[in-house]
Amino acid sequence: MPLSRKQIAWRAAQDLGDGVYVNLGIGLPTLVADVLPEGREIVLQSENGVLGVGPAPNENELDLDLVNAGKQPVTLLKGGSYVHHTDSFLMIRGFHLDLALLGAFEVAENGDLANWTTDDPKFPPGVGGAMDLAAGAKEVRVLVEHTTRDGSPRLRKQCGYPLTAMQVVKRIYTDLAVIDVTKDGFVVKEMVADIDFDALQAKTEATLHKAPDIKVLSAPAM
Amino acid sequence: MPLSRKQIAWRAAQDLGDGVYVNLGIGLPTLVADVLPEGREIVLQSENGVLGVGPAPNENELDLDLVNAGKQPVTLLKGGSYVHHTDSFLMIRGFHLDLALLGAFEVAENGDLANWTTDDPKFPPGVGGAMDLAAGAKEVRVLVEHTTRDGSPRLRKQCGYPLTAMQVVKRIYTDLAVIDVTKDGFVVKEMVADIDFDALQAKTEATLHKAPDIKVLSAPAM
Amino acid sequence: MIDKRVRSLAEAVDGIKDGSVVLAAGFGGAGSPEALYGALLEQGAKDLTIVNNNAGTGRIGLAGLMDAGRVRKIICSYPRSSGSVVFEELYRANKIELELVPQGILSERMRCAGAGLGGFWSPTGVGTRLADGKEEREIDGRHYVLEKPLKGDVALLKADRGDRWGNLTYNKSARNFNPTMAQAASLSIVQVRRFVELGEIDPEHIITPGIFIDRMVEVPV
Amino acid sequence: MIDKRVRSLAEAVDGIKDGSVVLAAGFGGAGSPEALYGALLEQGAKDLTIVNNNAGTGRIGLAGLMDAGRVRKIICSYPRSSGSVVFEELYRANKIELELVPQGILSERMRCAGAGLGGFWSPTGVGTRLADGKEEREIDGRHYVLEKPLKGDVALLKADRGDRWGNLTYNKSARNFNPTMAQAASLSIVQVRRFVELGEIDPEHIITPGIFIDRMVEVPV
Repeated sequence: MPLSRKQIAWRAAQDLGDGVYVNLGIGLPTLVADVLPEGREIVLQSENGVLGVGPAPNENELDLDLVNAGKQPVTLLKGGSYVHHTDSFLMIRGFHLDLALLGAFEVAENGDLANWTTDDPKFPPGVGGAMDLAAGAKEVRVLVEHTTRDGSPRLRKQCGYPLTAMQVVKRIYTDLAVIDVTKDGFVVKEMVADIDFDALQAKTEATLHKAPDIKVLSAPAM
Repeated sequence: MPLSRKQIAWRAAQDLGDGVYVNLGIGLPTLVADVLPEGREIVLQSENGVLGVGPAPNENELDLDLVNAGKQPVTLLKGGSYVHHTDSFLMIRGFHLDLALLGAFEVAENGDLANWTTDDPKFPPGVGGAMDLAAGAKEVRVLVEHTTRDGSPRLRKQCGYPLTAMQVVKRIYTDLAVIDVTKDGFVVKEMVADIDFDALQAKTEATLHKAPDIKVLSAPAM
Repeated sequence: MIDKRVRSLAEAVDGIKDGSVVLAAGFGGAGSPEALYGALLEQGAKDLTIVNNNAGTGRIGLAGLMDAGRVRKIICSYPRSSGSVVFEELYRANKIELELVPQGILSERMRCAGAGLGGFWSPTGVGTRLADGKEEREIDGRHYVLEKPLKGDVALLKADRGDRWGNLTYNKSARNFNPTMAQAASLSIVQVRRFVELGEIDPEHIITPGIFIDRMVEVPV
Repeated sequence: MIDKRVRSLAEAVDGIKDGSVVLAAGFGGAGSPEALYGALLEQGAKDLTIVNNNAGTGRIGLAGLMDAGRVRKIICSYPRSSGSVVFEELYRANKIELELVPQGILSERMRCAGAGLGGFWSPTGVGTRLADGKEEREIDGRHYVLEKPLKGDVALLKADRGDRWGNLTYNKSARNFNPTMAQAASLSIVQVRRFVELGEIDPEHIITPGIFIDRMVEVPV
């Protein structure tokens, strides 16, 4: 069974060590906030100047002056702090975040990332903080469904959509696999049990390499 | 009678309007703080991140964590604030200060300022905040004795000492005169009563022009 | 005596000229000076360039200014928020110009203007379409593009508390673009939830020192 | 659990390598981490580059490091403070290298490094000897010189209060270079007057968020 979106988020969350500073991109990565491992202090940063983002507020806690990058109301963890936008992006661009977990339209085997525009002529383009995050976090990982709704591969030899940043993605979490981006290309570290390697390759444009210690990708029901 | 150093400071202080933001350079300009006109709110900025510098502390107020750019203990006015060094120089460099009152070794008739080094081989050079202030305040005025101790003019055709900034000085307060720096050169706006214009010219290297409304420069005994 | 308080919204936005570059603070509703946007609509200035993270939502505030034909150009990072209907209509009809800037660069370019610098070398967007036409350079083995300062004629801001000197505090993430925009505009106008006495804000807690503020109006929302 | 507190000065400065660029905070005595300077002398690292506004006074602190022959180079704005006797001796004997940087540019260059930028165009020092050898360019009618980022291997800092996440406040003008140096070094070490419980500092009042801090030691002076 492919992982659900929440399970992809769960799998990515397992790799977050105690004490890491992380920015969660809009969309699929935002779900990571709901499945953080217990017993670890993980500090979520939001582009709009919140360091230490906590869970959604209950009715009594609701303050519309406290939102995340997706403009959803949030809370602040004990130990959290506020900075202005310029300082927030100093954190982001200056390699102060250990990790940016981002969504993607496509990732290329050299680590190129395309996640800001599909050039749909019906809509104006929007970039938000994606290019700053991709350029400035210590490490960039992507959460993405392995293929598009119509089955086209999102893990490609080269990105077809306009790039967000060149050669930045180091790890990809999909509904089918966990894949590292190495200088030799995509290396499959984990894959779900009910698909074989050739079938995974068929859903991927770029060549996949099998990690010597490849493991089964599984997640609890959620 | 030439003005005393304190009287030069007093004269410069008379031109500070209500509500101006001013940085006082080390040395002669620092004396301005002691002779500010009554009844005006004048906000003194200090390079080390103090906006709204107040008078020297009494014994009970003394806190060695609160000093000015000369590292003398000061106090903070009601309404004052603290910023870090980078923000302090953002204020200085970004044309947020109405005025910088600086000391000088020499000023040239085109407004060039030399106030950071005399190239004395016995001492290492030091620049401090002088170049930032000269480049970034809305207006730069200089407080300086008209000649050196041995009688050499400090108001020159060209500066002999290394420059701090080019073409920035707009007004000069000396012990003998108040002089504006215009596109036509030095224009004497005020001069002390007991010297004639030719004598003033003799103490000045660059040509002096007489303002049509030239006034007597005088200051109260202090 | 320094007193930057004015008594009405009309007085606050008085004199804003046609063709102004307006730095418009806020991120979503947080820190967004809606009352000043409304007052600017009343005031009538047109041919404006608006700098904001987004491009307005609904038909009021920034969207109201656009809907009334007052906005020639938007400089923003993300004009696609749900509800940006007015902008999308104008964009499709080629009736508004869009300059898309990465969010951190938008903020850094305003800081650059506020700090009196001529530009900076940025790693953001290198190798992407948003670097097209920008000068590129390798410095110590990394590639950068040249970004220019972005200065405002006017900044419209929202703060929590303010005293007559213009010292400000903000509430939580409503801080966002406000402190930087205050530094980057020739005329900085702020709507403040609550005026307080001079000295009531601990000097250690002031986020925007009054030197960056020109006019303040009390709007208790 | 995040806990950046260490129990001793020796632990705080452990591992600082020979040849390090050390960002040394403080302006005069205010905000100057004297205990860390002493600990660094004990620790023994040599061939250091020190970045500070001045060049030490007396024979302790930064001057003590210089006096013990540990400092190869000083990057500062004003090495001529009264009492900079050790530096002057070494300078006259050609035993120390001096890079003189205007005070605001010193700070801005560190911020530039902390912000991940490649450099900036500065109006400060144009046409002066301190612009010698720097690339110059006219932008929109004004002249600028190119300034490069100044990154530290280590920052030695002093704060007032700090919690186990590394969130800091400062006292009055002791803030000075501390927040920027914290952002510009790979390893930021702070001596804190008083450790407080997590949550005790109001999040609105935190000046340096913990993300910029690596190690903290309590020194109640």
